[in-house]
Amino acid sequence: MSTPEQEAVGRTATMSDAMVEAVAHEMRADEEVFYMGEDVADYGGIFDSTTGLLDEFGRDRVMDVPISETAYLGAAVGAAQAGMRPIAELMFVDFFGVAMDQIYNQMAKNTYMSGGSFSVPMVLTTAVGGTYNDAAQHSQTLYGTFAHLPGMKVVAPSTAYDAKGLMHNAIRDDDPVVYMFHKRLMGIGWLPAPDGPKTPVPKEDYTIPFGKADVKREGDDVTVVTLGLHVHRALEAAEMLADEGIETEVIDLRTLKPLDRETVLESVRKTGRLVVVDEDYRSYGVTGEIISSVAEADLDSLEAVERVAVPDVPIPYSRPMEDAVIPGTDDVAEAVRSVGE
Amino acid sequence: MSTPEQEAVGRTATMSDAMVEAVAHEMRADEEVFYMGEDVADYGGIFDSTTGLLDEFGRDRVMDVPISETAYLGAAVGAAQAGMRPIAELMFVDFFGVAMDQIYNQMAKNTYMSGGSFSVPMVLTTAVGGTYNDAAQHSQTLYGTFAHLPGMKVVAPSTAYDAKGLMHNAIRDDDPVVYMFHKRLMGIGWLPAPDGPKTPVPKEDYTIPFGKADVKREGDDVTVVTLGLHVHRALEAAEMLADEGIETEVIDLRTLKPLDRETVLESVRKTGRLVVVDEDYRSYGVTGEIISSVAEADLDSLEAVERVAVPDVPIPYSRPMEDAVIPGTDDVAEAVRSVGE
Amino acid sequence: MTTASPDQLRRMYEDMVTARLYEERLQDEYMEGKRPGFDISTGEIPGELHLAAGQEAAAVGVCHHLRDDDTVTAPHRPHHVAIAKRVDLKRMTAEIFGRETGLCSGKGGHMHLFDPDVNFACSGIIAEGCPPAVGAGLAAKKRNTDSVAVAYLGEGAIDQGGFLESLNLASVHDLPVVFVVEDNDWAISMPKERVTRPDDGSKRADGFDMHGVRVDSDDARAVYEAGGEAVGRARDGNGPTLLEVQVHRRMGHFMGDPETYRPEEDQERAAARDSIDRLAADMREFGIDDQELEEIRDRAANRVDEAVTWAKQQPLPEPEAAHDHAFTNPPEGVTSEEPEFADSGAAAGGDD
Amino acid sequence: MTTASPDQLRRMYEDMVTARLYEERLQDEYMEGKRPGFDISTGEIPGELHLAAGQEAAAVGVCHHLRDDDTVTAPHRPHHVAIAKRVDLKRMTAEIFGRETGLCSGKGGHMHLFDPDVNFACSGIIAEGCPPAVGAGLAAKKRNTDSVAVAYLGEGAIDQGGFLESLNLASVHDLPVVFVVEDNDWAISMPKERVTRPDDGSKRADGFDMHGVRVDSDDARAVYEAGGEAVGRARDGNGPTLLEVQVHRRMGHFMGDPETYRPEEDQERAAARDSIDRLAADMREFGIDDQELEEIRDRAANRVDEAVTWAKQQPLPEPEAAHDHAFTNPPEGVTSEEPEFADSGAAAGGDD
Ligand SMILES: Cc1ncc(C[n+]2csc(CCOP(=O)(O)OP(=O)(O)O)c2C)c(N)n1
Ligand SMILES: Cc1ncc(C[n+]2csc(CCOP(=O)(O)OP(=O)(O)O)c2C)c(N)n1
Ligand SMILES: [Mg+2]
Ligand SMILES: [Mg+2]
Repeated sequence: MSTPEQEAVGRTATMSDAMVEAVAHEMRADEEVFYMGEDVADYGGIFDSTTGLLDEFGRDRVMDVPISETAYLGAAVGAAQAGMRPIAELMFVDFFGVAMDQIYNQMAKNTYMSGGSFSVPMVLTTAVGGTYNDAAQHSQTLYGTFAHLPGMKVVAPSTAYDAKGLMHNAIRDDDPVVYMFHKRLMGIGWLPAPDGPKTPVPKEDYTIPFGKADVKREGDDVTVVTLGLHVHRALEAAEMLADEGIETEVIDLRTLKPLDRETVLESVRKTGRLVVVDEDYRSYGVTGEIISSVAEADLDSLEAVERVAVPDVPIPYSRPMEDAVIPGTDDVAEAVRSVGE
Repeated sequence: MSTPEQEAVGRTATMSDAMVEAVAHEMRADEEVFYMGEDVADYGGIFDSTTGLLDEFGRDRVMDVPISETAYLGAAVGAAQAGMRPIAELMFVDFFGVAMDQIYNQMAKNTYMSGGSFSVPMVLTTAVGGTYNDAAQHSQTLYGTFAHLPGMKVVAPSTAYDAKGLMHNAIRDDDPVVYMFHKRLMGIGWLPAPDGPKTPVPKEDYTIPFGKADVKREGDDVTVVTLGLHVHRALEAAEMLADEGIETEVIDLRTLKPLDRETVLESVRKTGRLVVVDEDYRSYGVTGEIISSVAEADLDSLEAVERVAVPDVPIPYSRPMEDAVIPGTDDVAEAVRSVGE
Repeated sequence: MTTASPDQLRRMYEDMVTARLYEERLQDEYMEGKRPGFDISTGEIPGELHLAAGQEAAAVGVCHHLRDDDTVTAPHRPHHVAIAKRVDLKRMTAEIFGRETGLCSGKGGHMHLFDPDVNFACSGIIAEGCPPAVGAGLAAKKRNTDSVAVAYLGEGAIDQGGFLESLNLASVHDLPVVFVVEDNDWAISMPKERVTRPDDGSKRADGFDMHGVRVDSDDARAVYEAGGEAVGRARDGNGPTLLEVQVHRRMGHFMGDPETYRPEEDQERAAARDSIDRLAADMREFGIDDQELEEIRDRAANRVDEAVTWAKQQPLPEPEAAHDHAFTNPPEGVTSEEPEFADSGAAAGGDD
Repeated sequence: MTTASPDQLRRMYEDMVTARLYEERLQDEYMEGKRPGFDISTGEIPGELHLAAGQEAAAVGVCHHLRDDDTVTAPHRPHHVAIAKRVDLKRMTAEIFGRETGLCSGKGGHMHLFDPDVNFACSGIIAEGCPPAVGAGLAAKKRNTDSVAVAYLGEGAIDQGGFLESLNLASVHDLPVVFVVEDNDWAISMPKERVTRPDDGSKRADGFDMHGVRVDSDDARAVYEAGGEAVGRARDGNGPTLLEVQVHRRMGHFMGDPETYRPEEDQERAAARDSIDRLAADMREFGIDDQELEEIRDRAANRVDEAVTWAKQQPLPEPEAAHDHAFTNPPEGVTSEEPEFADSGAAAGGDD
């Protein structure tokens, strides 16, 4: 049974379907768009990022590549500089270390170093996040790591609707975009998603601009700023808190670079209380950036702040410990209560 | 002509001399300590990090290595896990991307992932910083990048005295330490250092603990928190400001992991005004961490904050532009004045 | 030539059967609680699980030449190698079940098994176990011991920079290192020929002036011979070897892998080429009878059952334990005190 | 076999002389204002400076087979290659002097020269120009054009993962790529044999089932022949080549390098083996007389002087220009508007 809103839009879709739809649309529209990555052809992407693309577009445009991230991400840079529009997948963001020079010293810097005479119109897609016990080398988000380094636009959608519009923008953009999709949100059969990410999604193409945070829930008491999976945990916490009489505003950053400081500031000016929730490591990361941005812009607006993030340890394997380090709905609720006091 | 204090200590030394002295001392004391890196043998380190070591210790213990950062930094991890105590040099921190997996998925995580059954007693030395027009791929500090990721201790000395004591601690520590030395502070013949880093240095060995910031100058009006080269720029600014009647407290973090939040907080409780100065990129980095740490711990203590850092662009080559992006003494002074208003 | 003695055949057979039964048991345990509808984040065994059924020959054929003081690094598919290297099976199993008494106190898990007693370590990042193995070899050379180091990797990993750089570093220093490539024809869904040239991975050695050899059949005795030569060369100070071994992937890449990309004939072919059956047949030729084989299998089954039973009785870690073990020493290092002459003025930043 | 015609000899000679004079002139300009006491951060030319005097043969021998639509990536020592690839010399020089009208508006500098008109790019990170060159080759193949891509690197770079991975990727797809290793015997202070095995770097190709060839003498004509074969192979769709060329480093690794690590005999040997003299001698055999050689040299000298003079007249960039060019499009991408149906409820996060 669908709601009237869904009727208006046509249907709902998982985040993975929405992403693939955008990619397929762009591949149809422009022969220069192609996808490369490990297991993106017959497998359809370990996290369903390329389901069905091989069938429609063939091996030349949906390319399995050697386990040589430096070589193939660098090849994407080279192809992009030649004017093609590659989408290249790094299977887990945790593998960035084998290819970070191509990502960061070439992909991200060549436009600047060339004084704008070269463009690098590529999208680097990569899976992020934990919650399924994949341990220290396969569970990180590394949001802060990528957002810290200039030259890349950094996108991290939390719903199918956003995922599609941001993917269209990413592919059409002449700049390198790092598109971080959270495994837990994709709607993969073997990794059930929460309810939130599956949203109504228009069939036609549309672009969502980077750098516009989305107020996923309005509230007057406390501002929660977050992204990715934790948008849904924050929304869940907000429901609980509403029963306690605390009205939480939940801001989904949607992109880390550019960062929409304005929307955050506006909300804090209203609520005075700021909680930042992040699935990345606590220190020198997203939480610090959001809080200090507000402090720098309007210190007086801030009455209380709190950050909720992964404490500064690698992600442990065993479930009780992983659950302890990745912020849960309860952790968010508790932080909101504590700043609300 | 030496001051009475220098007499007490014996002599002054450059930062490079102080570092090499510590390394040589540890190599004499423990046969398991060895140094590996590109151009560390006959050349003595491009930035004078190993001057004279080859002569004393020979090629087996002062090893030139192939331009294979993944292989040799990973070999250091393996040798460390076997109980040796390698010091491995990454010539410029900007090259981290060719070896980040060894640095971060192995060196930094193996202790944790093994539940403490393995230790990785190695020091990763690396040169950081700009101010000599080496452009986007050779001028970064990347303080925030390294400090964000758990499992590594991160050291960035600003004086010869600190450099020596921190190096002794780094080599003796059973944990992986990233030791970031600023090229401009080393006292290299072809890259003149400011006056500050050359300090009295005791001849004997001594250890400075990680996680203790050093108040390099006391003052009641404004707290400036910084590290590396910018300690000296802040001290210079403080001299200027003293003439204007503003007394600046200059805190040298000395290490980013662990981070001495306590000393910063104490100072801000006194001054109420906080300026953070960083040679790394502004967003999602050191400045955000320091400000939000204070905001989180004691929001009321904060009356004004400002951050001074590299705007979020790669480091440009040409001098006027590099000078524009790397914070200068004037930029620090201006920020101090602006929070002092 | 190191031909395997009948006793060595017995030992190999026992470890291979142990590894096979272990993987089959883990498969059952893993699936339990994940159904219906396979949810990877539920069940007794957390996370991903990469099983090595069909790859046992490559493990025993090399590791049975090793001593405890020799180092082995294994990749994401490590159990058979761990068993052949004599990693503590109970504590390894407890680790895989995420228990407090596991090898890594529950912090590492199946892709990150560490056993200092037998110098065994893993990494889940393709080929990145190679450089640390080279480092272990380097340490042996510096200390003038005759320990050797072995790095295991899959055929898909030979395109990765970390492996290729390691070949040069080991070669230029004549280090006691053996690289063992387990060629199971597949890197997840990607057949070898789609992503790698040449077909024979041991040819990579040619570009590094290094010994390279491929064992072209999934035969424990043949691997034992080639492994003996490679380990012997390393132990005697005659440098590294790249050894590729044909093995067969009998299961999916990881548990839950639908293998829809894999032709049925290929799956059948792999199933038909069982190195354990082959070894058993050879043993019979050496006069080892069915009863003895049966006894070995029983012993192996008991050992597996004991380990799993023990592991499942172990407690889960406390949530707060997540905060331990980021470092061996305290965060501040070997001292928490400023040095004494800190007040002498030396610490104050000099004379400017 | 592609033997160089007399006209081709003239063209090579002219570019080689241009490159040599260019480096010598830059050396003077660079040192000016840095003395006394060589301070790298002063003087008209900022930053590090890696000059390629003695390596000209490797540049012209390959690049003279290239068209503007062919791609070249060069490493930290790029000038001779840029000249042979017809990069705009004036704007390149202005870039090296950090001027606003430089190729990269002063943002790139001598290690990061980019000229889209002739598809030329650099990277100062060892071997990391290789993957983008492979990508240019891949683009050519996908577009079914006959463009080729050439990646230059030093002999010290052949131990780096980025190069080695590129060999496999180019080989497995038969891409139109030529890897040119300039073997000048030194990687800064490290002699080849200390860090790399084997001695002949073109042997790396053997491990990747790829053509490998070494030109064992610093001879432009020989490089031209080998380069012609390699570029021709690529252009005709017959796959990649690894070409190593013996060259000689006549100067320090970078300006200011004391070369105390380098035996004097080695410096003398390099100085004595001048590929420009060798080519001139060959040209005389083809009947090209001294006067013509002189004319070519004059032309080259004029061109260098013109470029440097022009460059030094160019304005420095404004400090604020540092904030431009991080992106080609605006930060928000191709749109700054939320899509229209954003208010339909679809944007609100679904039905939960
Ligand atoms: C650097 C890196 N890239 C990708 C992966 C994801 N990954 C895990 S296993 C695997 C396939 C490995 O194939 P192979 O080396 O043949 O080993 P096998 O799984 O067949 O044993 C891939 C691509 C990874 N772990 N690390
Ligand atoms: C990944 C990386 N490691 C180290 C360096 C520092 N570096 C610059 S040039 C150089 C030596 C290069 O030697 P070679 O490849 O032979 O080129 P040559 O300088 O002789 O032309 C080194 C080590 C670098 N730029 N990048
Ligand atoms: Mg495989
Ligand atoms: Mg060289």
